[in-house]
Amino acid sequence: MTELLSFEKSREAASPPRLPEADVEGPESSQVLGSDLLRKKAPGLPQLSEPEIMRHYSRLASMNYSISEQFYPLGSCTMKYNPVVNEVVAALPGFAGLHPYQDEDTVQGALELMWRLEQALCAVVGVERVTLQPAAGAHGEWTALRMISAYHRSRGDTRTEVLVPDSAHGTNPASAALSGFQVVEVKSGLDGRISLADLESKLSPRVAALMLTNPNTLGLFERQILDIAEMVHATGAMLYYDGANLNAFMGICRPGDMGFDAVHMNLHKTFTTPHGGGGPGAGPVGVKAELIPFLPTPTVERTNGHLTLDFKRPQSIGRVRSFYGNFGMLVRAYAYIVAMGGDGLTQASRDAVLSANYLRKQVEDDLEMPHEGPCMHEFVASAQNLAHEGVKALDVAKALLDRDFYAPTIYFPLVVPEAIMVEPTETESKASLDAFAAAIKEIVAEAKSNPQALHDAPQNLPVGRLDEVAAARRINSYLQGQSEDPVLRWKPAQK
Amino acid sequence: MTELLSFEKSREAASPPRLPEADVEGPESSQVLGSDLLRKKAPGLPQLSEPEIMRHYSRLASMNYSISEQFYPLGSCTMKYNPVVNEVVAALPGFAGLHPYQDEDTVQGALELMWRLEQALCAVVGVERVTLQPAAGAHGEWTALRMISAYHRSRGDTRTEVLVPDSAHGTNPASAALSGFQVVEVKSGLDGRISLADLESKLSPRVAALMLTNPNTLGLFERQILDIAEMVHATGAMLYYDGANLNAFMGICRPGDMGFDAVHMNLHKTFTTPHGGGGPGAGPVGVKAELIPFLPTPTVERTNGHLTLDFKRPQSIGRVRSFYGNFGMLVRAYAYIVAMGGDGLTQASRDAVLSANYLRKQVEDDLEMPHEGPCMHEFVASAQNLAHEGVKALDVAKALLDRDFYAPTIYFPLVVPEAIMVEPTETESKASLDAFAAAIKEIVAEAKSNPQALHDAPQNLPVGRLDEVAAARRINSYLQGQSEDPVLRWKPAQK
Amino acid sequence: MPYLVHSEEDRASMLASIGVQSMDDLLVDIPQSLRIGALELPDGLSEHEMMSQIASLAARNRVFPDRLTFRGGGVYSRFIPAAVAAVTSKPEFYTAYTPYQPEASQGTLQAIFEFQTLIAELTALDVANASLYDGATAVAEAAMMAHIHTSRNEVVVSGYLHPEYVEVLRAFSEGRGIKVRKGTEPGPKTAAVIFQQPDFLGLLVDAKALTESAHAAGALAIACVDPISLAILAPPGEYGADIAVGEGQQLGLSPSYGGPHVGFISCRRELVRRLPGRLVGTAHDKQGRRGFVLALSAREQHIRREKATSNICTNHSLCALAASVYMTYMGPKGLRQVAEVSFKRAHALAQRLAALPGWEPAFPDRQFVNEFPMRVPKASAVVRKLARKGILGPIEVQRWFRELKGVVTFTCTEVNDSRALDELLAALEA
Amino acid sequence: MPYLVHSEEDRASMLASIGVQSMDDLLVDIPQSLRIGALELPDGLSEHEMMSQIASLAARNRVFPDRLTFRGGGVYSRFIPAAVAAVTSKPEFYTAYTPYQPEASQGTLQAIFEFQTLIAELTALDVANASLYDGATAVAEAAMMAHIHTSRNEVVVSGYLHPEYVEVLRAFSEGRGIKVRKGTEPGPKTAAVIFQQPDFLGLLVDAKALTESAHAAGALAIACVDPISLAILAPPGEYGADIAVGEGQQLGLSPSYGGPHVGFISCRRELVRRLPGRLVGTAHDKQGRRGFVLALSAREQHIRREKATSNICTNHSLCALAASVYMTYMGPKGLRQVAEVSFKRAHALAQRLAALPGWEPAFPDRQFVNEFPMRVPKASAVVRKLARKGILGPIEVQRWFRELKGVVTFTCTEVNDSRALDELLAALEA
Ligand SMILES: Cc1ncc(COP(=O)(O)O)c(C=O)c1O
Ligand SMILES: Cc1ncc(COP(=O)(O)O)c(C=O)c1O
Repeated sequence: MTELLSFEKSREAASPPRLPEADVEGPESSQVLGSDLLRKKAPGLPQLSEPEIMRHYSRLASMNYSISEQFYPLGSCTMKYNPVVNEVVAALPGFAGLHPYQDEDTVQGALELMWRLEQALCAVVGVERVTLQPAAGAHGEWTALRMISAYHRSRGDTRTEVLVPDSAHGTNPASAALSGFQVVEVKSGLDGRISLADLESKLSPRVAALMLTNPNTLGLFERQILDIAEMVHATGAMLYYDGANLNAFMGICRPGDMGFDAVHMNLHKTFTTPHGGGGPGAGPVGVKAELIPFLPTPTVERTNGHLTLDFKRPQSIGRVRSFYGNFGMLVRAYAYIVAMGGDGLTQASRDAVLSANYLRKQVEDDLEMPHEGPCMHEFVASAQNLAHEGVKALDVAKALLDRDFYAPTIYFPLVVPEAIMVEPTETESKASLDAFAAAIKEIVAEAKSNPQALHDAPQNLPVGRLDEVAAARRINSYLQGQSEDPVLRWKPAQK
Repeated sequence: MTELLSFEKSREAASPPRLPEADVEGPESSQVLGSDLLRKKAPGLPQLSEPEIMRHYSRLASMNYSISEQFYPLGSCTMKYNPVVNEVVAALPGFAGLHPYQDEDTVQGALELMWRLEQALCAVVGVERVTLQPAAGAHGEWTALRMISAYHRSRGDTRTEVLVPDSAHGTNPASAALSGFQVVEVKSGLDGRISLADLESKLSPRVAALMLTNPNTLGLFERQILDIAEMVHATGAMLYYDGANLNAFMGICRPGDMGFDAVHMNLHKTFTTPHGGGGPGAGPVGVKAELIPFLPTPTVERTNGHLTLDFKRPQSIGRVRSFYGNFGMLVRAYAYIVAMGGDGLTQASRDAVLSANYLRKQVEDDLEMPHEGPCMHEFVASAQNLAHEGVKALDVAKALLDRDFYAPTIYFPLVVPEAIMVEPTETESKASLDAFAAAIKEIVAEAKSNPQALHDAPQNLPVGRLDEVAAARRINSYLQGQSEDPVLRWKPAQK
Repeated sequence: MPYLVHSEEDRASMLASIGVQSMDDLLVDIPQSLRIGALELPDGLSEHEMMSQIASLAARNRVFPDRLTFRGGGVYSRFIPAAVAAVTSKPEFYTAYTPYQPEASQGTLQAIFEFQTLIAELTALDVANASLYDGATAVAEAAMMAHIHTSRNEVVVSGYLHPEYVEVLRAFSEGRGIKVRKGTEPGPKTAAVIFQQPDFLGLLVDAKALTESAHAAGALAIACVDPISLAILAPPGEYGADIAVGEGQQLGLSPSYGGPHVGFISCRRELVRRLPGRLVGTAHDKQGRRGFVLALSAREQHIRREKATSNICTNHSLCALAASVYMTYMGPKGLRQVAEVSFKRAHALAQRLAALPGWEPAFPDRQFVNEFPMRVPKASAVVRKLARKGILGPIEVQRWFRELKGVVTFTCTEVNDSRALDELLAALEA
Repeated sequence: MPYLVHSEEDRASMLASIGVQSMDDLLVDIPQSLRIGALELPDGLSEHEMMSQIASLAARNRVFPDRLTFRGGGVYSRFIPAAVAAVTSKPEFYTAYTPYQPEASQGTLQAIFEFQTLIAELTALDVANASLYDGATAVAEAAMMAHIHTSRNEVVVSGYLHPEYVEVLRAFSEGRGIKVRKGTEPGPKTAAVIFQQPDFLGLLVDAKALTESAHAAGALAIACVDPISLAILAPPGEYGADIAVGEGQQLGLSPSYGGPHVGFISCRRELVRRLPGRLVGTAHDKQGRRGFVLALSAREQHIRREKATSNICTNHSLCALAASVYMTYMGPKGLRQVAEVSFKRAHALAQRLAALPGWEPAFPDRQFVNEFPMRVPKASAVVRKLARKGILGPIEVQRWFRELKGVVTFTCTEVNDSRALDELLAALEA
């Protein structure tokens, strides 16, 4: 089943929705505004009735895999159950109906929630303050690096480099570059951990910070994190924590205690705010004392029960977005934390680690395990053992789709060839882990018996494997003016 | 994809949901109640976690066809678009949070809504009062017949028979029987309308009422309805209108004007309250003056702006259910009526008739059309023309499922062999009617080329054609004590 | 216009392909004398205006917070997990029809099958149906079953059965010419003894004794039960009742001014063929895959017509779905905790109320679960006073039972937290 | 515990099949010195208690009714069709991740593709992306595009661009060493001229002239636009702007104290390779069926790493979906009506306000759409007075612009019905 585009179903003559009339004496825009201010050609929005629109989106929805219906072991993304009650909480008129420019006295509840959330996040990661402004993890990374560079500058210390491990997520180097740093890559050792020797060699007074996630993207805990911190701090650089993997050890240990100076958290991963098919999320950043002066404005302050927004922060890096953050997501994350409590969050991380190791065990004879366990909340396998059958990680992924599982993250981290990165999370039952393991066995067997079947997967989905190369070619010819089909949008045939 | 039963996924050791503690001093039930009052064996409810439960029901939902995703041309059921805003309206705390025993002064808004809805329904069907109490159409039929028999009794006139056309829905005779009447069947003529001759012959002073739907279940308007009314009234009997087909002529004509004395309406058909996979619905009954004294209690009364519930109705048939009806559904129906308005409802019926005749035209060469058109809001075709290929209405239905359409009503009305009863409703686009017609053509072609393919349908659904005969056999042997598998419920294997 | 799909162009082209000039050509069968100019209704409104108009009606109602609601009488304030609405608001469930095409309705069918099993387990009887309209009609349908099964023409109603259930029972019985008698002693004409456990006042009856006396007279025993109380109380199956019925509102449904809620019914194996309404059973396809279908339809109106066990067609599936989600969320332990918390709080409250000057238990020697009757001075004044304090107080049962002058019933559940009890007492003492 | 799945039994059996004694064996890599006893957080709560706790926080906020909200400044009260939430609340949409596996994500991908087309149509430019965080970061990302495209190091901000957008632009620019200059005259170093239409005060600027002067200086023209105004106003594509950006909150998203909302960005064909974030395009499978995929990812961080056009990964897809449903519901005619009704009411209101003693338009010779600045006596007192009457009054812009002492901006939309205007005036005259 595929679905036409709304534009393809549109009919000129379709009647518009009933909408309120002005019911006041007033001019039409055309009576007031000069013709060069006025739009000449109406925008080509589709013209459909409400029943058609709802049918359209309902059918589109049914073409998605999602946590609600499928196991979604997308490594590094912590696709855990999104509590349905959190959607109810965020929709409370007392939250959803607030204008960001209401006077502080009329939003004390909202500010209190933000303040409590900040306290809770401080407790989980071991920092002193948290800004809730960043809209996502990458935004948080960049915000933290802005603070770090402001910190160094404030000490008359100009540092130009940021160290990033070769196993790091792409947003790390990108965020570093976007805040004006040169990115220097640090190699991983054979054990999948960062190579201290290489780190040593890259450290210098030019280095502003080392960006690290722990457990790293291989799902391995950086055993020598304390030595690393010492080395980094010794050169006057700061240690930055990419919180994408925080789900591994809530209540077990804390980045702050490891020596991290700045920490971003993905509320849309660890704290169950739904990912929405690509956002919105929230990427709060926690900092140690030295960085507090540089936090974005405003911060939420609480003095004997009364809450205020503090805009007067002379050393602040300023604003990283409008208003105060993705408030609706903050509400959901806070609801999750209150429901789970300290005891629940701790058990969640323990179960996440347990599930990852259990699943790793179930498939360790079927796929290559480039690194020794135990792993933390996720593990990275490799499909290289299927290479001589010509089967790649991509084929395994598509074959999983056919078996009603979403696919793990593949080809990341880059340090593992044919990487298959599996993060089960604590909210998948043993039964569902066993079913996934069984599917892997079946696929690996098929790789030997009938590899072509895997190249032809998926078969059970609305479309088969899509030719992205051809698509790229068509886009190029459009961008080079050799074609009028933008590929990146719909255009009426006649045009 | 199929899904295990919640019971089959249950695990003894699963931890129960967090729930409030009593936090008061008080006894346990076991400390107060005698052992023969206490339950011995805990009920075998499943033990699952919230994520498992949500996954379970999400997967079940995806196994359903529904108006939201499929064309659902189920004849006689008026499966039209269910406005999403009505779900929001019904969930307003000001409605959903009301206790039925609140004092009248605290529910004036609810009573006002019921009163306005009653007025609106009176206007649509042309009666003087309406009771909103019945929970569904059949309930409304029975309620009306109770009133009719009370009416006759009040005039010292004991009548024992109710006339029901052979084309009537099964609930008609069942409702008549349930209110103590003998059911006498009236034949349809060759033109698909009720035979006046046969009616004449069945009418007598014993007859309490004739139950009729118009357009009848063949989708044909009873042209001689006025003569019929006269004949029926002449014998002192009453004329009852089964409102399942009301969607055919809102704003065009009214049952009250046709001479019907009592009218039930299916708010879950004509007035878009969702059918919920089998209810809840609402089956209000409208009546002419003579029947008003017999309305169920309470009625809603309005005296200069103040609303009250009137329980003192000496001649009332009493209560037909607890409280005041399916209030939540009444709210939805009222919201629909307000949004549509008189103009909208009229256009809705006109479009419903237009769509039915259009679709009928598209398929008239592919299926047999036992009766001449034009039809009203639905039409009944027959698959008899496929008989010599051994293809039945059932096969056509299943083949439609495979093509992503829900099936029309089949084998009803009983007067048409291999009946295929199609009701497109006004909320399906021309494009979707054309797609359905194309599917019918394809299926009819396949009936000729490859009938077996149709017998094997459906292929694209979670399960293939299910063997109901074998199921019935298994149920029988359980009921006769020859087996311990109830078939009608799950039982743990060991038991 | 809202919810309409065809454009004027579409209409024209459709008329053209039908081969007629105008809509009138399609309406020829309707006598001109019947045609009306227009409906006597206002024109439609935009969604925004409709919403504000209806929201203003909602605003004219007074909603008492759950925690301060101590009124029951058949409809109760309970904690409803968000999971319930998250499931019932799925369009795949709520916009489907009765599952006539099983292969395309497995979601609904399996959900109903699970509901039937849950109710059978809860009542400890063999088989339950797919749902009925409400508790009142469930009682009446059960009486019809007994009437047909025993071919006797009288049912005996024992004790304080919900007065509205009795009214509905009478309305149903009249049609079938069945006599409804209040009392405890079944006779040779008695088809069934009907009792409620706990009864309308919240009092516990001797279900076992009532069941035995019914059986002794060759009558059936019909128990009308509170589903949550069954986590604590002996279920009908344990004391030998033949049919269990009840109102399922407490299983995840909002009060909603009395509906839609859901009736349930279950019975012993011998009576299954007499059950009204839908039944779902398992079936298998050619490949041996298990699926679910509507079963035993030979009992039903669409096949049996006037000989059907009942006229019910549309039932309350979606409410049954809500109840299934609720029961599955709770599980046996959760349901028990909800029942015990309510029990404990109600007994704590009863004790504190009994200490008020002039207040006393109306039936001191009777047991209850979480709803109980008190005899109080100036009942009406008490209720009005509480309302002024924002509390939905007890029910004055005198409205139905003249003999119970000054008696009111209080209800306590897991939503009435201890502070709420304090507020109630404070309001009464003030 | 809520949301956890494993039973103690499950845990034991899983540890056993892993072949370890206890969880500690799985945590060996974590130095003992780092282990913490427990989190310094309270234990968890039941859903019921959590809900009441958080609902009590919500209750500590004051919500002004939409119809009495005359405050804008970048976030507006508008009618949101129920269809929007009905779509975005579908778990298949909101619990999916970024569509890395296209075949199992066609719903999300097609929806984004439609969003890209809708924005391109609305702004009359060639290509739009899948969304950005908000209007402010969209402005900043556009500036980065211009910086890279022109390899120039300055952006000129003309007129009253939203002050918070300017702050964000500065924060972004600092990182890249770009100078942000307020003014109108682009110079040889200028990468782009950025203007807002209508601007923060609601005033219309001469977008055409600004665009031409930018181009004359070899700079790009970046227009920050109000999406609903584009039903009336000339879109960036019509006056030759190179990049259009804006905030999409008005397209079906609730104010929600400032977020999540959605930023949009579109540009001319020549700049497409510079676009930040996700882009969805069409592709085909072996059978030639059309599908949708993430396209041009070579621009993005996961491939390009430090050389990426932006660091954005997670964007605001679900908000973009809401906007798509909104725009599709409205269609060109509906969107135009919403804009015209707002225009008419705002102009009617402006006239009535100007008649108040001491009140006058702050910029009498400037045009506006539905937000406008007035110079009023005792601005703060006016706002407080309105709040007492339950009205969310205008914004005092002096907070950001010292030169605008006593100037407040009012907003009017289709939700401020004529009675609401009367109530506002009555409150002011009182
Ligand atoms: C390790 C890591 N770092 C950073 C990010 C970026 O987070 P976001 O997508 O919220 O910007 C991700 C997200 O996939 C990640 O997995
Ligand atoms: C013609 C007709 N009459 C009566 C009914 C019974 O209505 P309900 O299912 O609401 O009881 C129906 C429902 O299918 C019907 O189609």
